[in-house]
Amino acid sequence: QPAAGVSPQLAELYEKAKPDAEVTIWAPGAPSVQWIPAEFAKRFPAVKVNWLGDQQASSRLIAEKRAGRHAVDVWTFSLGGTLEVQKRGLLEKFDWRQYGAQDRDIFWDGEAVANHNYVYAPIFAKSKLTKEQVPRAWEALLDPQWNDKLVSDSFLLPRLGGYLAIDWGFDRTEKWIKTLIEQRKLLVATSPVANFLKSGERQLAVAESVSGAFLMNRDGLNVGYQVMEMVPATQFVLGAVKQAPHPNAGRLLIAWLLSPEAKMLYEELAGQADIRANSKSPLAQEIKAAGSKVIYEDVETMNQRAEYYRKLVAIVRGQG
Amino acid sequence: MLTVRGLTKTYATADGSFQALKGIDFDVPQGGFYTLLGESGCGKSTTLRCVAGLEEPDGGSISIGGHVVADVERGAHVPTFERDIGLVFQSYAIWPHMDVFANVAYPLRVQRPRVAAADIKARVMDALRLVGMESYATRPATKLSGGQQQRVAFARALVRRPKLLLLDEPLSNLDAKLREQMRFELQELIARTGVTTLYVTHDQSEALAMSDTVAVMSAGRIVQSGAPREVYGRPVDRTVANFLGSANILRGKVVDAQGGLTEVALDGGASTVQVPSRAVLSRGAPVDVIFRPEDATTHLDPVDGAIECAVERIVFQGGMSECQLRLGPVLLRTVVHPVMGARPGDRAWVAIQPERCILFAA
Amino acid sequence: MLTVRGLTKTYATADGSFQALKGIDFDVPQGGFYTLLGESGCGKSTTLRCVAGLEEPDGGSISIGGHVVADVERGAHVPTFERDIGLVFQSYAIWPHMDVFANVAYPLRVQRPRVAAADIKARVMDALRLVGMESYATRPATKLSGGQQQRVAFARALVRRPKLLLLDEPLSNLDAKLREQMRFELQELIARTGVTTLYVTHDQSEALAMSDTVAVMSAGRIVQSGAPREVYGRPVDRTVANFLGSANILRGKVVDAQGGLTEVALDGGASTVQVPSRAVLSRGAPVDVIFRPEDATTHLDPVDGAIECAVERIVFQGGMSECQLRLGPVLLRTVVHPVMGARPGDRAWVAIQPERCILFAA
Amino acid sequence: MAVQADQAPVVDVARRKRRRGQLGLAGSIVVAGAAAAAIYLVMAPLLALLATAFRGPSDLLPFEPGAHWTFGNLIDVYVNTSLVSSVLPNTAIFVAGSVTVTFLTAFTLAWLVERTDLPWRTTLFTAILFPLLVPGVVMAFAWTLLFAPNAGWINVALRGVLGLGSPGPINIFSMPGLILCQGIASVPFVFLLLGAAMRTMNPALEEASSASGARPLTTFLRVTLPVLRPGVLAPLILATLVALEQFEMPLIIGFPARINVFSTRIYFELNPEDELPAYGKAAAVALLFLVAAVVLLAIYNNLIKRADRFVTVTGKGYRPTRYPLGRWRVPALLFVGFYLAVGAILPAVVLVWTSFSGGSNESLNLDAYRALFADRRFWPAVGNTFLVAGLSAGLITLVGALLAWQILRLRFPGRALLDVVSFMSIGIPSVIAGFAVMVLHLTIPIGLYGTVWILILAYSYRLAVSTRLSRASLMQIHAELEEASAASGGRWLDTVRRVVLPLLAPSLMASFVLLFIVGFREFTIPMVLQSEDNWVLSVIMWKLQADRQTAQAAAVGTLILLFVTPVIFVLRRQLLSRQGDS
Ligand SMILES: Nc1ncnc2c1ncn2[C@@H]1O[C@H](COP(=O)(O)OP(=O)(O)OP(=O)(O)O)[C@@H](O)[C@H]1O
Ligand SMILES: Nc1ncnc2c1ncn2[C@@H]1O[C@H](COP(=O)(O)OP(=O)(O)OP(=O)(O)O)[C@@H](O)[C@H]1O
Ligand SMILES: [Mg+2]
Ligand SMILES: [Mg+2]
Repeated sequence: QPAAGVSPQLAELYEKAKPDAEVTIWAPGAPSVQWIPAEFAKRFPAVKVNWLGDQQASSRLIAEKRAGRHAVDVWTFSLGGTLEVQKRGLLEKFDWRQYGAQDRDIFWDGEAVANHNYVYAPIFAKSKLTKEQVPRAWEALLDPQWNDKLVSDSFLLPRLGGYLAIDWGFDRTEKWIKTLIEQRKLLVATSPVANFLKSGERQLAVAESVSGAFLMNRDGLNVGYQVMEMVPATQFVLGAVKQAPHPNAGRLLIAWLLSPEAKMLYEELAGQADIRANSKSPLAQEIKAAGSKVIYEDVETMNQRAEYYRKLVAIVRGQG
Repeated sequence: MLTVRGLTKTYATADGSFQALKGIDFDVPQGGFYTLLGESGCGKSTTLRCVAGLEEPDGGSISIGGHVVADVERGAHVPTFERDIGLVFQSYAIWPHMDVFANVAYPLRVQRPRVAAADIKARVMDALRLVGMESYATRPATKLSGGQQQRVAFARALVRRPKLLLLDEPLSNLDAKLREQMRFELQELIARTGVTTLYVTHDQSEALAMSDTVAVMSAGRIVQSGAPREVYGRPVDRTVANFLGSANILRGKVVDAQGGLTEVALDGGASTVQVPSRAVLSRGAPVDVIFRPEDATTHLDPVDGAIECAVERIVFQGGMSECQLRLGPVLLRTVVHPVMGARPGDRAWVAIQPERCILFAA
Repeated sequence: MLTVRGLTKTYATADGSFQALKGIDFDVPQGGFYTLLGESGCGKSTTLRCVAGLEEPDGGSISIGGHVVADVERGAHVPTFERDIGLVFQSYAIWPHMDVFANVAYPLRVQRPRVAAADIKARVMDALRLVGMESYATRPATKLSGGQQQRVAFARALVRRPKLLLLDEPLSNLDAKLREQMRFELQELIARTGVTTLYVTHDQSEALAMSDTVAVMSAGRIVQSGAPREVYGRPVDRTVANFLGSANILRGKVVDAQGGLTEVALDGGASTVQVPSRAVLSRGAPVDVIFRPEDATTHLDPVDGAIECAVERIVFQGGMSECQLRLGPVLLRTVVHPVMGARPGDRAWVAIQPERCILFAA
Repeated sequence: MAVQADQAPVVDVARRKRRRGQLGLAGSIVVAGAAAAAIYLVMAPLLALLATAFRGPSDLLPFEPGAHWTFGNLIDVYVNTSLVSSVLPNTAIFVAGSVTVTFLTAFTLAWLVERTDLPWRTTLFTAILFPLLVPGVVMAFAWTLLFAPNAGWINVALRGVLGLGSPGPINIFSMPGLILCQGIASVPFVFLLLGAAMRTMNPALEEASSASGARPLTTFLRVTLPVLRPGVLAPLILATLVALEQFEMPLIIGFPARINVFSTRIYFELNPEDELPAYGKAAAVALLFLVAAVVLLAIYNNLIKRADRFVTVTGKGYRPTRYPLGRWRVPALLFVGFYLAVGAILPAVVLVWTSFSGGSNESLNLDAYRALFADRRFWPAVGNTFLVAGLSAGLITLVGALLAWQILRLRFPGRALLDVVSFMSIGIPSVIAGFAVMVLHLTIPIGLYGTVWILILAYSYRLAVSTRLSRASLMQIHAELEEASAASGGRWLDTVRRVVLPLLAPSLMASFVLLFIVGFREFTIPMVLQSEDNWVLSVIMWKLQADRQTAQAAAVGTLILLFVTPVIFVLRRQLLSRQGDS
């Protein structure tokens, strides 16, 4: 029996899902999904959740489909990261509105449905810096006082740049990144930036996220994030995979993840909130209060951003 | 027992091909001891390996005990493991990962139909007793001296009681002293088992001492074969003469020839000798007179009919001394008693026993 | 020239330590040819390596040409490269990455003060001529036969004209025939250069044929040294006697002893012999009478004072035959002319030359 | 790799090839099977790779509908990009530098251990091999902690001593830093090879030089080095290939310095972060690598041939004399100690400490291990790791040994080709091997993709390790030992089972253990081929690292060390026992 407080639609889905007994969800990393099995089990004990967190999930999904393996039921990824999967027609169309999705949440005719955001924000080591010392403007990081103090993830930095460039234009953004790297000696790392903050090697991670700070704190680091004057927000979506081994359980999982209850859990347990208009999330309130401008990832700007991104990657890698 | 006919073998080499055997024929009677003797590379091992089946000949046939084991024309080739042979290598080829017993037991253990374990035990111990190694059965093979390894190799080759025993320079890896001792042991052993033996060596004294029949090989052919004394005493050419012991060669011209005796005037005009000769040589023909060191006596005083030379060096060899004498460009070697008091530079007279000389047309 | 005094050397081994040299003393005069002879492991190479400076002795001193090169008490140790020596190994140790010329030129090239290139060239060619390899100068070292490598090794050792030449079993990797040939070549060469030589071998015939002085070693000590004939003819004990050539040993009892002559009744009661002896032995003492095969004659008819035995085997060896005779438990060996018509089982009489026998207390 | 004392020249052994007729049916099947396996394991991935380089567009799988033949990949990679202008020069500097460091260090270490009276040699021998066990990622992580410009322990200490200000004085994130790190990480492998070469050298060659009046340095330069040349150059070329292939160090240490090399370039093409892997481009880059590898291997093969000829037959005079170090003993020990500290001890300490503390100085606890043991991926991964490392090592060892046997002992057409094929495998970087196996099994889906079996297949391309080791010891095994078996009435299978395999056992064991270690810490291939069902420890470690679970990642690293350390003692025994045989 579903736990109390489960909506009748979900209860109905649950009944259908029971014979599936399990469901597999793929995500770009463990943090955004590893909380799900325990919470889901509290409500739908008859269906077990398996998950995989892998940045290369899209190429793997494509490869596995090609090899004739069908192991995945639910896809959750950024909108951009979903593109290749969607292009190959691996996602099933479905009308998610019946489970509370709004029109603006629906992409590609229901092949994907929005559920939370990945909110960019610099992270600082509280042992070295106070929130007041951290500027609220991205360009303020160009100040020489930040020499040898900055670090950034090689994956996130050009992405952040891609969003900023939509507002700033490419040249300004390019100059910003180049100055950071070449003059402020920002350390571009392929290993986790948390290690650098922890060891004291660096004090501030530039291209980071609110959820990143959340997870670092949970892992015992003492860090804070700063909501900047401009807040890039990646859009995470959910989708049902075609030829899924457990289609009903998949639908149940997606429907539940779209529910307000699950969204709250996302924020509480993974630090990932839905910050779009009308969100009741505390983070959304904080951003609103700060008066920051939010740059959302959406289908219209996606190609433009990808082009910026590609150019910036070359700079970050030293190939520019 | 063993019959080899028209055996030929060509190896492909980096630069073309090399004919190692150019037609080998021989027979070894039941219980015979047949030795292939020759210098390095003349094809002794190749012949033996063809008999063992380790090489496939290009031509000719081989039969062991009446069974044809190889016949190129008829395309017959019996693989080694089906030939009824025992084989001993120069390197002994004792398996280092087994003990003495296991080494000797191996031929019985791989035999089909299977031999009962008790039988194996009894026969291995018999074989070890034969070579005097019964107390070493549990010794690891790596802890054996050269001579002991050699004995184990014999035991292993004989334990199956093969029809034919093949030995490829079995003694040449041993020290001089041990070599001599093993030579007798080996001969004893073969006599006791009565096995037919094909023996390969490049050591003439081994060949002479052990064999019933010696076959001298050269460049892929058997040049001469016969009983040791015959081959030693009546070599068919200079090469054989020189290979079997040292030979002194004197140049000369035929003066007269009659009744199987040829009179030769040695160059330098010193003297003439009357030498038995098979071939009839015309007067005035240049010839080589060959005699062995032991067929001449060396005197420090003039002797009738002896050749006068100068002592070049006396090499003390324990039991006897070798006397090297200079005669113009030629260095003669004779055997003298070690007490002979000659010194380098002394005059000496070498008296040849003409009836033991050999004559070849030069 | 070379003086070695009280040389000791202990190796640390896996199970403790092993004293390889237990006090070695000897002198080699200028131009002398001194041979260390002994069975494997007796310490020959260790001695030579100490002289070369490749091992550091634990005790004793070594001087070469009047210069002390090692003196443990005074803590002196001249490294190998500063000793004025030439060294030839059993394994030749020809450098495979150089051609013949470069191998031989090396000792001159590393010499300080530098030797002029033209000089080097001339001296190397001289050295190569000495060993008959002048036409091989540009041949890569890997393309040489064993004998040729040996010659290059000599040329290399001699090109510096060292005071002392050290040779460690230089011939033992060669074929029997080649070994004999190289033995003479080597001797010739050394005689021509007049270099003082320390020679190590376990082959008695090499030692007897080549040396001025032979030192027989055993278990880290020199047991006997002297001229080859002396050591051969007057061994100090049975081991030496047996190591240098084969020796027949007859048991007997002293009957009488006077004037350096001892009368011995041989066991079996057949006969008595009068043997010269250095030691004075009491009447009735058991003794061994030792004589060499060549010091007895074998007759097929009874001979006065000869020992009667049974022919066991005649081993044909070309120049001579070895006759093996059974006398009770003892197997005697004598040398007979190959034409002697004895057959196994025949009676034979061995006449010993008593004055050449040696007596040891049993 | 000791040379047996009997004087059988190597040529002679090699010349004696057994006829196939002696094999019998069973033998022929086994031998042909081994050859087929070798071709499949090595050639199949290579062909897949070749095809991929000429199929486009790049983001499609080579034989996915829509893909076609094209030169586009080659043009993209070689004409329009920074490959020529920055990647190649960087790679050249990186490889040249790190190989030099590796080589000088390994040569010195090998010489000290094999040829001098350095104390505690056996123990040091084992210790020097230790870095072989530490995954590259762990090394890089540890060195970052030690040498990072601001907070690196060593830098902090140095600043304290020298009174300098932050950052510095050492910056690991630089070309010299990268070179040093990679250089040190590759030492054990080269050390093993050089040690073997030095062990087989006849010391009489050096003694002859000494007796010719040459001083030790002259002897070293003019005799030791040239005589060792084939044995030295061969590992040098292998070290070059390894440096070309490694990408953990360039990724973790080189990236922040924005140094792009060949291997990272391939990695990025396959892991582009925002789009699908550019298979075609990756293959196109890999082609250049293959060409370089083939050229180097051709040289290597030549040298090896000469090395075989160079093998100095050691007579009775052979004895392993060792240079007395005398007053150089302490500096020598310091050198070894420094290498061990940087290459083995400090990384291990950092690793273990991180696993207990999570990298902060607060308190040591077992949380990471608890979390790890509770992770549902962990235990299957342990099983998979042992299974994949063990089976692939076994497969390679067996196939490689049979292959080496037939190449040495049989005469048959295509023998040379088989030799080259088996040897080529050294030239295939594991990124490429994994990728090629993936392409192959995506193109011909036979149900292996995503299972552990595909990992076993993919790991098993490293045939050369086994063929080389078996070959070296087969050359020591006189062919007569096998012929004696035939002459005793033994059939081929008897001979192989009772004579050849037991005699090869030490080198088979050494090969198995080496491959087991390589397989255990293998990271690239399982990354490329990972799926739900075939996780191995190294992948888990990487994932935990990527998910910021540093302590847990370190715990995995610690466990890997724990699992493989006993193995290194086996390896040492095998290697040293073969030395003792002579
Ligand atoms: N497998 C082979 N390939 C090419 N040539 C070979 C091969 N085996 C032997 N030969 C050549 O054939 C000739 C005869 O070789 P074989 O081994 O029979 O000589 P041998 O008389 O036994 O000499 P040795 O006394 O040195 O053992 C030699 O010239 C040798 O080089
Ligand atoms: N480096 C070493 N360590 C330990 N023992 C050694 C060493 N070198 C030699 N020995 C031992 O010292 C003894 C004498 O050795 P040496 O090489 O001098 O003998 P040898 O008379 O030259 O023998 P061979 O005729 O076999 O060459 C032998 O028992 C040998 O085992
Ligand atoms: Mg031969
Ligand atoms: Mg010696």
